Amino acid sequence: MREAINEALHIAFNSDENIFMIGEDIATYGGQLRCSYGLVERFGPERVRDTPISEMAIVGAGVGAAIAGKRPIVELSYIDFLGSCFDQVLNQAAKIRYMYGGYVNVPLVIRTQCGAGLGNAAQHSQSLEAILAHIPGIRVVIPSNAYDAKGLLLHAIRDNNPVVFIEHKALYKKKCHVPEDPYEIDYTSDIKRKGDDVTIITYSAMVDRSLQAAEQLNSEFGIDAEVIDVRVLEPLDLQPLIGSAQKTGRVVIVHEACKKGGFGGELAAQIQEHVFDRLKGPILRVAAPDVPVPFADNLERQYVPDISKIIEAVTEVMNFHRSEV
Amino acid sequence: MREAINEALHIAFNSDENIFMIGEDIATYGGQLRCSYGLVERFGPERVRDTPISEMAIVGAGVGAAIAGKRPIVELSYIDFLGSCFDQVLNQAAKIRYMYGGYVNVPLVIRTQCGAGLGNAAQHSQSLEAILAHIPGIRVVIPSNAYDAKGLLLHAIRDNNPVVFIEHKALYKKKCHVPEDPYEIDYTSDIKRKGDDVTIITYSAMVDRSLQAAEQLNSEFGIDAEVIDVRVLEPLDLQPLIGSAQKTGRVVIVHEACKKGGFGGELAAQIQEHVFDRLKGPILRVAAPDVPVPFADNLERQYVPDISKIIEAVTEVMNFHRSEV
Amino acid sequence: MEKQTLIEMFRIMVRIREFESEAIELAKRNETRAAVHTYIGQEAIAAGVCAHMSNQDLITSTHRGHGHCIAKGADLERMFGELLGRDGGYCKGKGGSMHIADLSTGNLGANGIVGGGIPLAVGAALSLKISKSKNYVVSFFGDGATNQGSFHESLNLASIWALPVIFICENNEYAISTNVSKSINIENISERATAYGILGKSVDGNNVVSVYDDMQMAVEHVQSGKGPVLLEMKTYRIKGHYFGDNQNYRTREEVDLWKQKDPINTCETKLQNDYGLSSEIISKIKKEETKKVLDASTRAKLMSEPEIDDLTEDLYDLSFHNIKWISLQK
Amino acid sequence: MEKQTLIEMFRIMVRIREFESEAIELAKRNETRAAVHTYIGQEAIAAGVCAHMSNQDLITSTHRGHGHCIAKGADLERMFGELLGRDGGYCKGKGGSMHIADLSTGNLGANGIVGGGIPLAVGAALSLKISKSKNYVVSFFGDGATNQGSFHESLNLASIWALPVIFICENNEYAISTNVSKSINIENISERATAYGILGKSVDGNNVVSVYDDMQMAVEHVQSGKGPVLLEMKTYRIKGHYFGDNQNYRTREEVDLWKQKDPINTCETKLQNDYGLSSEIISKIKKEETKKVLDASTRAKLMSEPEIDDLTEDLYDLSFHNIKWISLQK
Ligand SMILES: Cc1ncc(C[n+]2csc(CCOP(=O)(O)OP(=O)(O)O)c2C)c(N)n1
Ligand SMILES: Cc1ncc(C[n+]2csc(CCOP(=O)(O)OP(=O)(O)O)c2C)c(N)n1
Ligand SMILES: [Mg+2]
Ligand SMILES: [Mg+2]
Repeated sequence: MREAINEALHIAFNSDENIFMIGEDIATYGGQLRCSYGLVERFGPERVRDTPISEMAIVGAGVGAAIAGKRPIVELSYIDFLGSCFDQVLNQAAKIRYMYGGYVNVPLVIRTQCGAGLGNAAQHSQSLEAILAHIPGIRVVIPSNAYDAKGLLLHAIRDNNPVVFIEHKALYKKKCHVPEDPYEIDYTSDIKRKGDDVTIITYSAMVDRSLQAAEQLNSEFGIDAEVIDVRVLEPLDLQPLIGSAQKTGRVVIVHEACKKGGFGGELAAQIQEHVFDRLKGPILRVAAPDVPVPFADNLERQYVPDISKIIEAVTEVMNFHRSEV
Repeated sequence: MREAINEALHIAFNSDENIFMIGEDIATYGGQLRCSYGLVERFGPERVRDTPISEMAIVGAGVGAAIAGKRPIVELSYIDFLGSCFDQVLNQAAKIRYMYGGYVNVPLVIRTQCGAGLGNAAQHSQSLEAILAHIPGIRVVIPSNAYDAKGLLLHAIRDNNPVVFIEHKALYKKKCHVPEDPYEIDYTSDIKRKGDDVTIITYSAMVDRSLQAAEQLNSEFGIDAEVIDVRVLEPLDLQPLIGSAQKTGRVVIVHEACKKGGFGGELAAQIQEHVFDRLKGPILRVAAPDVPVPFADNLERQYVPDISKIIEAVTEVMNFHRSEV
Repeated sequence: MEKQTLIEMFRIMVRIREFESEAIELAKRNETRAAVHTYIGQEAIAAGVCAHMSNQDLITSTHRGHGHCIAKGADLERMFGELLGRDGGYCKGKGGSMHIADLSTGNLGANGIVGGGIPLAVGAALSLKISKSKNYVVSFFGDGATNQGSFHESLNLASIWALPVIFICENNEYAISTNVSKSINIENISERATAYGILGKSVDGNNVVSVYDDMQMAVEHVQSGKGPVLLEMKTYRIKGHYFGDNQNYRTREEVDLWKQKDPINTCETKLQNDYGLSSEIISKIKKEETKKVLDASTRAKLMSEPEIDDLTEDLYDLSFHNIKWISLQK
Repeated sequence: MEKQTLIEMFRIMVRIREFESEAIELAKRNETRAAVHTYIGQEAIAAGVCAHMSNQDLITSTHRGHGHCIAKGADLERMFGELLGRDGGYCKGKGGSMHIADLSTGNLGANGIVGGGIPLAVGAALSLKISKSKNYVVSFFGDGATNQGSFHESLNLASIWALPVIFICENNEYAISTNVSKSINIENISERATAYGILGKSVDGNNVVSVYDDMQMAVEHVQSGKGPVLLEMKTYRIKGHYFGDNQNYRTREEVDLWKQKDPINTCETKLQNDYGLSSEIISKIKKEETKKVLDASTRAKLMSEPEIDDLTEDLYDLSFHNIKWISLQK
């Protein structure tokens, strides 16, 4: 996925002079995320700027430049550092357009990295997308593979609204075919696997695990799961989710963020609002437990939802039988 | 509610010398929230400290003092200013105990003010409890009246974990009988009105509105609603909610925060997980629309959920009939 | 100082004072629900600073922002409309007193978050620098805001990139109830410039001529590429923090002392003594401005409330910017 | 400088160096998954600062925290245990390299958030002040951290309350790949003290004697109630930001130049030349420390992994503090 993001950035810089990027160690070093290599060499230090460790000013400068007519890209090296710039996201970027009556746009993209699995411990491993999705005014894009990442990032850069683009650290090394030419992907949910028995709704690094679980469910239990990658939490493309839930009557939601207050709750609530009638069992959620991300290898492996937990939830909902009331 | 909180603070200061308070304008001025009057006169400027406008340092100083053995109370004048101190909440207060293997406690109370309705506009009117409830390691207490506020605040001050105590600005002037003597209220949900037909789950300023809606539902439609005040989002006392949902089979969740990603989603998801079988219709949510809080009087009145919207949702779920699948 | 320039600044100062007085009236009569943070006593600063600025020069402002807004040339009727929450207000009633922006005059917006606008100014200045523009940005904020982390990070960032931004700290002695001496341990806030290796200077903010002159120096400094400037304007908040403040934290004597240094009176005296402006002309200006303000207020009251359906409008721009993606040449 | 004090500091420096070298070995052999940010080259600072401190004097530390931890007297085995993610580690394996705390030695904890620990130090100092204790707090952080808002807010708060806290900025020239000259526009970071009206001083951080002496001055300053001190320790990060860093942002020559100022060698020379310490004793100390470190590492490897069920433990303390509420007398 890293190369796909890098390609998108190169295309963007090459296509519009108003696009520039700021962030910590993004120039010569190529970024802590290693996604911005080659940019400073090609487009120069005016448009690719290393910053001090000043997240509030960095994100704020992005917002300010966006208001003033540029199309900045800000790299926030870990989503955990939202803590250090939250005012600029919550009270500035998200609210400016509405608060000023629709007269001021904020075409800003904040690229950042989420997720556990690499031993980075509690302060460098979080999945905070639910917090962002609760803030009206922020687009939240969270791709699950290289192909989607490139198309969604180019789309996000053309968006006239602030976008937080969340890259899962475990996906950077994952590859798939990515066309060299520019292309865009709309803010849509994507059915990654068709199936009739149960709907698995997921995003980010959990898409792969869900697909693997689906294969295993099929081969071992004969259960045919549909896997939908939400891809974008705001705006949420609900129709494919509802359509699928209507068809299967059984829904499992999978995300890596801890369960309580996670985006899975929102998805579950919306789906049962829409298709209550068709549900054959409760909507189940597979998510991390409600604790910070632990460091130790075995604890962290237990922390991140794995295939077996997905399979367990699917079989549970498949085996659910309405008791007579 | 203001007097009740002030009383709790006086009792706390009077009972334990390790308790002290810092915040903006809390001493002579009595606080932007007007809850800390009389404290500095009685307990002196060493324990009641005005601070500069430095939310990160204020909350951080609270965390540091708590680690070092004190029991600080920090006043954050608006919950919206979480933006300016979020790292200390998200990455420090919440994670310290777990991250350090359970060896370090953070007995800190952050008192803050939430809510719309008084024309304070987008940056001074938010309801951000869902964000806090998604962060493992933080207690979230959100009382709906003066009596509960006093008892819950004293309980929170004895908690050895960080607590965010959220006071709705529209409740400060509301009065009810509050005993003068100290008392505590555990972290429990509270059934504020018994009823058999439908369960309304709510908290904070929406409790009163829900109770009014319940009366009207009773008198106008003969619908007997049970109203449960969650009071504490973490730890969540789920049993009364489930018990009631089991009994009525119909659930409406009401909160002032905007709907998408709000805590209502979590409540809905948990309840349907537990009592799917007994539900006679979808769980509905009444919440603010997914926009920032507007300034204009008529827009803000439309923004905050009112009795009519609660009644509408209740009648909708009462009229729901399962169609044959 | 050209006479005409001084008269023009005087006029702006009077306009601001009149606007704020009317805003207080509206608050008294419960016609605006907005907390009104008035600029009374600080008018020389906005007037003297903005006198140098074109509509292409940008500002960021604060919760106490009416003065900046007016000095940048805002339409008074639309301002009152916003205070009243009307659809013809600057933000269609969505923002209120603390949230007025006006891109047409280069006003990037007031801000309810103390220190919240400072990083925005840095970003705007960065955008100007990348565009090789000669324009510059002014960020207004209070003494209290200089204790925010955003102040520190912003000044540092502006310094290392040598951005064309002038930081104007209006030290009015108070942050709500807290005297600056209780929140800052140095004599002059301008000394904070030292921490960033930029130019800092303290100025008598109640004297519009000093403000104007030092601003001129600052403009030349930033335009010559020497990086940002921090100007501390020493002034005083004559009224309470907002209309309704009980002000139990200061004495009437203290306020009265400062009233003697009223920036409008000071300017008026100067115009009469040094420039021979007649009291007739002065009172004519005052009357004109009073009328302008009251007319605007009256007209604003005739504006309608926003449509209820407008509640969910204006959050997102649903159009996408038109960029033709160009393939990379290998 | 007493000979014994210097020898003891030398010993601590060697211990830190050996610990870090072994940590790199563990990383090389993939035995720890933690990003190892080594303290190599900066040992004189932790050693010289902590030589003054008792277990009741407190520190806050950083992502590059092993040195502080050791200088405060931590148990090496439990440290290695934590790096390896074992149940006998300082955090039972939950924290890893960046998150070691040890209240028994006064170490309030390392921190993965740059600048995150500085406000905690201020709070701890406030708590000491309220308790009328003579103890004080040291906050360690890097050059890069001084560009964080938390640095600014914390120093200001400590200043106005005259808190007993010593801010130790370890200026090792880099924040990851970014040279300090690209992120800060002044010669000496200690000049930032000016902004808060507190004492600031720059010190040769590679010379443990200077560190020790200036720390002594700072301790006397804070203990006499004169408020906080900012000490900038000039040093150099000899290794990459973390083990695995390609270091494409600096030259080998630059690194070699600094290697000549190695704090351990410098101290060793001083011990030999000025204090007549024999090379036998020196190599004995080195051998002892190497052994201590390697033994600790070996023993740590024998610790077990945490129990899986421990995953959800330790988040909350389920007990409530015992306070008897007293009614208010009217
Ligand atoms: C981040 C933040 N903290 C606190 C407040 C509450 N508040 C509003 S105005 C104000 C005082 C600001 O003082 P100063 O910066 O000196 O500006 P002045 O009001 O004097 O113009 C405070 C504390 C806020 N709006 N934002
Ligand atoms: C708030 C925050 N921003 C960014 C980072 C990523 N990061 C980790 S260490 C580091 C460099 C820190 O530099 P400095 O403070 O000089 O300490 P040093 O590494 O040199 O010891 C950065 C940017 C972080 N951990 N926290
Ligand atoms: Mg002020
Ligand atoms: Mg450094």
